[in-house]
Amino acid sequence: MTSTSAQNTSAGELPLQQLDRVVIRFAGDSGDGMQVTGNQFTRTSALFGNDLATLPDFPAEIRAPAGTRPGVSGFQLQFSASDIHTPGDQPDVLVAMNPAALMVNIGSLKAGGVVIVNTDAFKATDLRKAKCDTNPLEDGTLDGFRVIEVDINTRVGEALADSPLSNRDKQRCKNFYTLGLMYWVYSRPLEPTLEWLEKKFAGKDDLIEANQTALKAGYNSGDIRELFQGQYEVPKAKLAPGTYRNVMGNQALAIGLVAGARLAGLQPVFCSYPITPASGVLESLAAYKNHGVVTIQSEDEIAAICSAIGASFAGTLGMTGTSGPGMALKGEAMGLAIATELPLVIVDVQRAGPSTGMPTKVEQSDLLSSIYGRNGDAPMPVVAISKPSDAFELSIEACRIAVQYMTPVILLSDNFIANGAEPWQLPDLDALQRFDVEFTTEKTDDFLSFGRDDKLARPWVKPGTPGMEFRIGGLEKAPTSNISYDPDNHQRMTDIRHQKVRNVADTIPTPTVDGPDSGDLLVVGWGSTVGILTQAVETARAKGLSVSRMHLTHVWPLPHGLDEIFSRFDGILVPEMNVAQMTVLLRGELPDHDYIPYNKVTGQPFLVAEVVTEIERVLTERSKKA
Amino acid sequence: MTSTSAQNTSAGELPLQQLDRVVIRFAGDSGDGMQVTGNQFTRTSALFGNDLATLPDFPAEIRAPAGTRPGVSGFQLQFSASDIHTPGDQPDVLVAMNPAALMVNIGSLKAGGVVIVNTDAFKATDLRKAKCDTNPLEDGTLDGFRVIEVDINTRVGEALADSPLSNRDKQRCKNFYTLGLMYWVYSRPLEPTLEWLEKKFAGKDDLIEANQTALKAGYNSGDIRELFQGQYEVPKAKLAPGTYRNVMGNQALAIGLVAGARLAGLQPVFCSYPITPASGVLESLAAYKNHGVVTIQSEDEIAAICSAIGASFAGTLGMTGTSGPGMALKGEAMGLAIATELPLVIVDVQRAGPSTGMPTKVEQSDLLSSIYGRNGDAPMPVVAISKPSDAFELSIEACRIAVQYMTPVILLSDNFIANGAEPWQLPDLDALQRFDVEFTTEKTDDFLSFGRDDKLARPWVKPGTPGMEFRIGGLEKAPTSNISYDPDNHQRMTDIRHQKVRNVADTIPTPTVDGPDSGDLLVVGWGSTVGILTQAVETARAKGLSVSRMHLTHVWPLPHGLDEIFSRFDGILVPEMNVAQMTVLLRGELPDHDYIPYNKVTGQPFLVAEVVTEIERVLTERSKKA
Amino acid sequence: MTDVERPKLTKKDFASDQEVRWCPGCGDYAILNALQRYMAETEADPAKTVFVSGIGCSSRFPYYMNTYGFHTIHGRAPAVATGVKVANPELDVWIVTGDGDSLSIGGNHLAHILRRNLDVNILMFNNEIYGLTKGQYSPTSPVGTKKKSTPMGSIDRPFEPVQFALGSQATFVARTIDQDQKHMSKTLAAAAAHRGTSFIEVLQNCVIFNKDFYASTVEKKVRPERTIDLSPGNPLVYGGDSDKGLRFRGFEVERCAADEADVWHSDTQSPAPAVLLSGMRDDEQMPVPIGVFRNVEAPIYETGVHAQVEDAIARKGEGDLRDLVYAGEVWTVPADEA
Amino acid sequence: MTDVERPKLTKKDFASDQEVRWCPGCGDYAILNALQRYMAETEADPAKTVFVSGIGCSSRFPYYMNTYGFHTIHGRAPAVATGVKVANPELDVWIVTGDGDSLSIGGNHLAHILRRNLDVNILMFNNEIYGLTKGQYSPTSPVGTKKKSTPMGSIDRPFEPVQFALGSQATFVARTIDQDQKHMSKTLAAAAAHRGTSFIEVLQNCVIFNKDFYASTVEKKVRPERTIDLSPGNPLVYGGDSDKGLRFRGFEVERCAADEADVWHSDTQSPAPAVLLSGMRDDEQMPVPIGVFRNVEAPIYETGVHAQVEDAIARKGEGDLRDLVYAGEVWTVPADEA
Ligand SMILES: Cc1ncc(C[n+]2csc(CCOP(=O)(O)OP(=O)(O)O)c2C)c(N)n1
Ligand SMILES: Cc1ncc(C[n+]2csc(CCOP(=O)(O)OP(=O)(O)O)c2C)c(N)n1
Ligand code: SF4
Ligand code: SF4
Ligand SMILES: [Mg+2]
Ligand SMILES: [Mg+2]
Repeated sequence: MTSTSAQNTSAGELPLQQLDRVVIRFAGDSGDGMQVTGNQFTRTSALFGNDLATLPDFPAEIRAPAGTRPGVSGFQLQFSASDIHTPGDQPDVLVAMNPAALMVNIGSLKAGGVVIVNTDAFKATDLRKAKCDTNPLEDGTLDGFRVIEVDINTRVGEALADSPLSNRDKQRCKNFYTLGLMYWVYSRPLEPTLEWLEKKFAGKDDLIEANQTALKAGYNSGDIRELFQGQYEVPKAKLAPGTYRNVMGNQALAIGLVAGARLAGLQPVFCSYPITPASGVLESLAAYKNHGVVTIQSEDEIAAICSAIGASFAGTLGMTGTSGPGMALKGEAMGLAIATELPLVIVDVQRAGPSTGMPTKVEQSDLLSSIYGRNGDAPMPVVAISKPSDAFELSIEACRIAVQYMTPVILLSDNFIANGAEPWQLPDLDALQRFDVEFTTEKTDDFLSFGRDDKLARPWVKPGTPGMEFRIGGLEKAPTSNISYDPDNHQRMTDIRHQKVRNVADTIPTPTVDGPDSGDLLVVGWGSTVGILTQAVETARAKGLSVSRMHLTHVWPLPHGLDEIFSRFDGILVPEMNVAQMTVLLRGELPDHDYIPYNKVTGQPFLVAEVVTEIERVLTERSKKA
Repeated sequence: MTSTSAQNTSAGELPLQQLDRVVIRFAGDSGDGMQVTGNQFTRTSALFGNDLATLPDFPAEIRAPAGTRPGVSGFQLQFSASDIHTPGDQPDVLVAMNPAALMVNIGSLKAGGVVIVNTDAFKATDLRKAKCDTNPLEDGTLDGFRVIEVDINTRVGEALADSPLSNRDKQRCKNFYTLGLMYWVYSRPLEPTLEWLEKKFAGKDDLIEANQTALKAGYNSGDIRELFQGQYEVPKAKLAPGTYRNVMGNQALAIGLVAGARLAGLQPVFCSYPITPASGVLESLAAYKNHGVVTIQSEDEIAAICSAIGASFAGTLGMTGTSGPGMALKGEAMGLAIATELPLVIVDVQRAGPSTGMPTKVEQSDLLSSIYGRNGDAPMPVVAISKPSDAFELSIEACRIAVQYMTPVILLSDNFIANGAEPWQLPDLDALQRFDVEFTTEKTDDFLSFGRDDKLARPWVKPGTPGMEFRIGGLEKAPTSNISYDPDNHQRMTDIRHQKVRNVADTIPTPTVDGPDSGDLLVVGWGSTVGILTQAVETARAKGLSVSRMHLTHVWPLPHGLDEIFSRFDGILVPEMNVAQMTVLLRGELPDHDYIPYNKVTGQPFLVAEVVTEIERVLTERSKKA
Repeated sequence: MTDVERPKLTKKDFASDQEVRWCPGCGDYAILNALQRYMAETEADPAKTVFVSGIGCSSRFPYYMNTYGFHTIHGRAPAVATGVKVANPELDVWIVTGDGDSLSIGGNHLAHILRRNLDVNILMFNNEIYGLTKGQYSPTSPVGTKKKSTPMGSIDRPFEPVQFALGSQATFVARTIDQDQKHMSKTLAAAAAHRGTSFIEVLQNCVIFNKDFYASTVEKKVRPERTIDLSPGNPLVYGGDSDKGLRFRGFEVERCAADEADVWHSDTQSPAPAVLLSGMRDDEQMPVPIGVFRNVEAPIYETGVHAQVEDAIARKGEGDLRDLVYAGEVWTVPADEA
Repeated sequence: MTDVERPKLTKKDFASDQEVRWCPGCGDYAILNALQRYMAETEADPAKTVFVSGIGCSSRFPYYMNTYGFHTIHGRAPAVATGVKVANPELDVWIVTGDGDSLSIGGNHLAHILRRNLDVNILMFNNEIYGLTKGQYSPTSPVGTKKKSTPMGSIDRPFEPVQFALGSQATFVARTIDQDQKHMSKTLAAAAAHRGTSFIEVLQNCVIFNKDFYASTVEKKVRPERTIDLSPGNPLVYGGDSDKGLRFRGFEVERCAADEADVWHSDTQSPAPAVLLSGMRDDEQMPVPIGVFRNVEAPIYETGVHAQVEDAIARKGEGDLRDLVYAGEVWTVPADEA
């Protein structure tokens, strides 16, 4: 077996071979527990000290019938000894628990890669369910790969011969047998998983017993070991010193919101209506009640944002979270938050659209609707998370902007970030900057409910404060907050609403350029493409191309200084998982540059190789032109 | 008294003086019937043969207390002997029925203009209601104007001495007295209004009698005539030969929708939830039942668009109409119409935002949200009406695009168009192009529910058709219309949805350039600014400036040929009643040009003078640069 | 809806080509089965039948019926169906929805279609959970429901779907059970026979996220003792050997011997009796009512809409576009003037 | 809500500086008047009082009260108020809405706040019309209403607001009349006393677009004969000299002599009696009920929400951010390794 780096080193019969990085994909039926298997391998590798990145690939929301292709669930991870940014383009190893899983995934397996199949799952009926006319184990489908056939059902059956479990339940342990096998191949410790099983099934001793037995059986199945011609080892990665944990995007985002509210000195009130893939944020926060978190599961997305607005009006920090279709519904209420100038955090975990689209697939196509998707001139800041490990920091940032500028803020994430996991270097909590809110409690002579501070933010008065009673609403208002239809006042308020949002740029850093600060091409990305773009640009530079990279976390308003930086490059390549939305945004704001949109809208992330090719294409094309 | 053109000709004591154009503003309390007065003057002038344009200025939706400034209702019209495009910047004559009306409007009266005041309405209590500490008739407020004082209440009382009406009802005739007076001054015929009163109050003879008497009394009040130093005449305008009527935007739009459906051979089903200023469309259509029009007043905007989508699914032409906040609510359902590729017309009568904003004021700020205001990549054509008289044609155009491309279409109007009136040269109905829908009733071998014709439109199958049963929805779909999560399919469908909308450009004309087809500056406008921009650019050219003009009716996709035209001008000035939304759109689509945004967001239309000044400013600035 | 020309269709003819995708054991399968059978038995015309749904596991239903179908957006099925039915009253329109789709995000549209009384049938699959989004509590979940988003139990008092429908002026309200095919067909038949909006709550088992939430009432063994079938015109009796009954005492219901049971009427002027019985759901001492709670006649919305159009045409004559365009005062500018 | 420190406030203290803008003669003035008086009499604390409304003439109400106020967006007041009340249960929250705001676009939020039973008061001004948009029929307008958007008369069957509220599990439901200041204060007092969501329908006169739509019932002269005040614990009597009464016969109501009248109970286990009486509204022979239809106790949403937070803290201890961030398996990469 090979890996991107070890490829060159001729893999011999060595008993223990060192690899720099390995990409494994576990694939099976939704019922086969592949997500658990993948998560356990991830966890163990993280604890062991590898750098890693994962990519769960869920089937559509509703379970398809067992054994069918739409029912296939996959989990890919890359773990390595050096630092990596992506789950890898193509797996080195594919574990296929049934024919459907094999057929759906074999296409992406690297040439010469290893495929481990559960031969017990290739009976005629299984093949029929997977719509295979011939048996892929025999019809040449697997030519060019190293196939390792294991009769997993049988072996699990034997291993659990004297377990009291029903046969059905015994077979449920298949995934741990497989995991054990892979643990041996990659010399991983069993302990973390053995312990996890104890916790997981606490009280159900039979289950603990059976799964642990299966895990060990897989680890110890000597005869199969032969087939692998030895064992492999992926040494610890040289991660920056610090304390780490594994984290998924939705979870880090939820924790960040709690931290953000705390740094503002406010209670977080998160109001949401469940929707894939954003539900995880609500569910995480609902478990944090002892941190003073209030969660409301609303009757719909409109009620959710409206309750969050009410909560902010009352002096707590209102928050709401949803995905595409829910965002479309919140537009009118976003306008109300903008008009009343109340702080609010709106989380949008993007998914493939339009309309219901493909709820479990990734896309970045809510960018322009986040900025323009409301009636009237209704500006609001937009912050974009790029990976699970920066979700914490950027959630805090969204809270900061909301309370310092008295404005709603959209926090963009996506399906890839939400369910992806990676090691998170834990922040020094004492070093976090506080931004405590000071409610206005007294009327100075020049007090106005819609007076302005140097940021152009209005004062925040908390209902319950004696003598400060005032009324607000969605109608245009005078500085007193009373209704006003005065033409000049409307112009003034419109200008203030815009300038206030633009002022946010004064408090955000100019993004750094990765690579030479001038050259032929600057790749500008945002959101979850960061890992792929980093690796792609590194690769391109390694090939001697003059290309640098910049990643945007604040997409509205844009940071200061971009104009100057962009002008140092001949062209700006903008790769996105949508139809050129960032390109439109940049052209509108910074018209004096040559932008080249590069778009992929398949519900799947870019591949590093694709991006490298595009960079080469663009540069050769331009050199021709020149 | 003077007018833009007659200004120069020294107005003498001639008994009958000819004027080219006159701008009058009637202003009074909401209860004073100023809208009726204005409409009657408009009607009479139209029938007489003048060209004209009107601008009603309503107070906020809810009546303010009588006599207060917020309660003031105004109606301005310009009528002329030559063709005009606007209601005029500044009135030559102001009719003020009370102090509030005087104070609110005196500021815009042209220097040396005439103000006619009802002195009976300037008692202490009246002044208090209008928040006047001193009496504007005495405190110099009116210096520099020609004031004509008339004790209207008294005179109406005398004129109606022997009418059986109560005094309260008698005073209700004040506006017709005033109208009569203005009719004499501008030598208008009384008949049209006399007849109108007969119809209006049919059965209520006392009311007919009283109002007619008041009208005549005003016309014949000899002593006042003196004050005017003679009578004026505004000859017939040289309008293009043809048949004309007066029409308001909402009405013309409604008629256009009926025509559009008819030309498609479909029944129109208009589903809407009332909202200012769009309600008029629903109300007009509700009266057209004998034309086969079905209207549904839905429980909200979401239900309205969803019912319209259902109606289109069932094989009729679904339509919906709303204004800003309602548009924000329809976003998710628009996505459904895009994903299911059903024809649908969505009318947006824009009003001042954000949020509830100023419902009775004009703005063009829904442009970008019309194009981008939905989750996912969700493209849809957008057509923009520019004046009452083209609402008919463009409503038909929206219907054509919807059925020919199987797509929802947004039809933008605004408050200024919706309630403004102008002469409409009636179209030759027999010359209207039909675009009959052909429903697919049989399955050819290669039939696919989401197959494509040369426009990329899918076939329209009508439920009820035997053997053609199929299922659609908002999830991504294969060409068969079955659910598909296949990555390549999603890319293909995304590309098709975009290309289909872009294809619309193949069937729309490239807008003509008004003025030289190259030069220093091209003024590009869209929507209800057309009249002001036309006159402003004419004026600027008259001053010898190198400026031309183009007006867009199809704002998405943009027509072919713009790039080439724009490249013939050094700069493109884009005046809009929003914050540079069209500028952003143009930069995104046609990046290679130098756009100068010019924006006004006061809830009031541009003034011709303002635009001329801006054109001059831009040109001098650039000549300096050069 | 039947059409003599057509060959008699079988249950299979109502199954679409799309693979059915619900979790093994999901109650939705039984409902799909019952409906396909019902359509065949009643010789429904697939071409004239339209299923409209929102979003949810239950709302995938239309994809599996070989009729016209529209899987719309979350909560909006009644609004879409309103457009379909008004556009073409000939169509036999069925709405399929879930407890979240119809009572959480879609509550208002449900209420409004019920008051308008369009002639459509609504099947609300109530599994007291959000199935598709993987198991959060719904507006029909009992207080204290511990799920992902409510680790300490839900606080909101649930809706009683029957009472919600009655409060929205529903003209037909019934309840049935996914597992009871006979009772379901009977209920479907009653709903189809009713002219106006028919609302049917189907108790449905989500084996993954809310397994057997109602087992204690509808499990075959306990069903006779724990449920009572409201059968209009018949006495309110239940129990394994129909030995138990219910009778009204003022505004309360009490158990009694079968022979003392009151006769059930679903067409009383006031919905009060239906409200009273539907209240028994939470009372362990009392059987859970299934069957027909209410069945009354009222004018139908789409009929009224088209009657007005015809009436207008009858009175003003078929409108010609010219009448609209060349209306009011028109004047002519002769060519020579120009 | 009262606070000994504060000087006694007068009705005028509850009037804001914003000029009141309703048409002369609008019923809204009377309601504003009654509320300002009520606030003064009960020594309400303006600082702790919040009025939340949607959009409509009625919804301008908060601007005229010198308390905290939020004029939100159309139909969403209950959702915004939910956030306000949950964020700070100390606040005395009043929702002001109209028949269109609460039963057309806002029906779902109304239904959900009622089932959740937050401790807030809802005043629904029912003028059976959309006033602000200049007179289209509303979901409470009777069938056949001829207005701008329905020149041939409306077709939809209206909601009965009381039944809608009861169908949404409301714990307090009452009706009063803009013109009857005494009855209104009495009703406001009962609503304020009730713990949980109180829903009050106020019959309100829109003099411009729906003038005197209910004159035949509430005009001073006819009111005694045409209305009956549901006063819990008292017999159902009405009439100029309280000579008429109502009594229940099974699930019907009949008129009777005052001394034969049944006693009204608003706290019965089932809302059936309230449903029955609210049905009399459309019956010329019967008086229109005003007063308290239902008044029962139930757990309060915001109380439950905060109880869970406190409970969690009590059990797990006040959460520290560190517990969240440094949770699960953490590992350390020592500096020397780098
Ligand atoms: C606008 C919108 N909000 C939220 C969702 C996510 N969502 C899909 S189905 C569903 C609830 C489904 O519950 P129910 O209607 O009871 O159907 P079930 O799956 O239980 O059959 C939710 C919240 C969505 N698809 N669209
Ligand atoms: C989203 C939205 N849709 C529609 C409107 C227009 N609108 C404002 S108030 C209203 C109805 C008001 O009726 P009601 O609630 O009965 O209040 P009333 O004016 O009668 O007191 C409507 C349709 C709006 N402002 N916002
Ligand atoms: S999740 Fe529940 S409702 Fe959904 S398909 Fe599975 S079992 Fe059925
Ligand atoms: S329109 Fe009607 S409801 Fe609105 S303020 Fe005027 S009278 Fe009152
Ligand atoms: Mg459900
Ligand atoms: Mg109303």
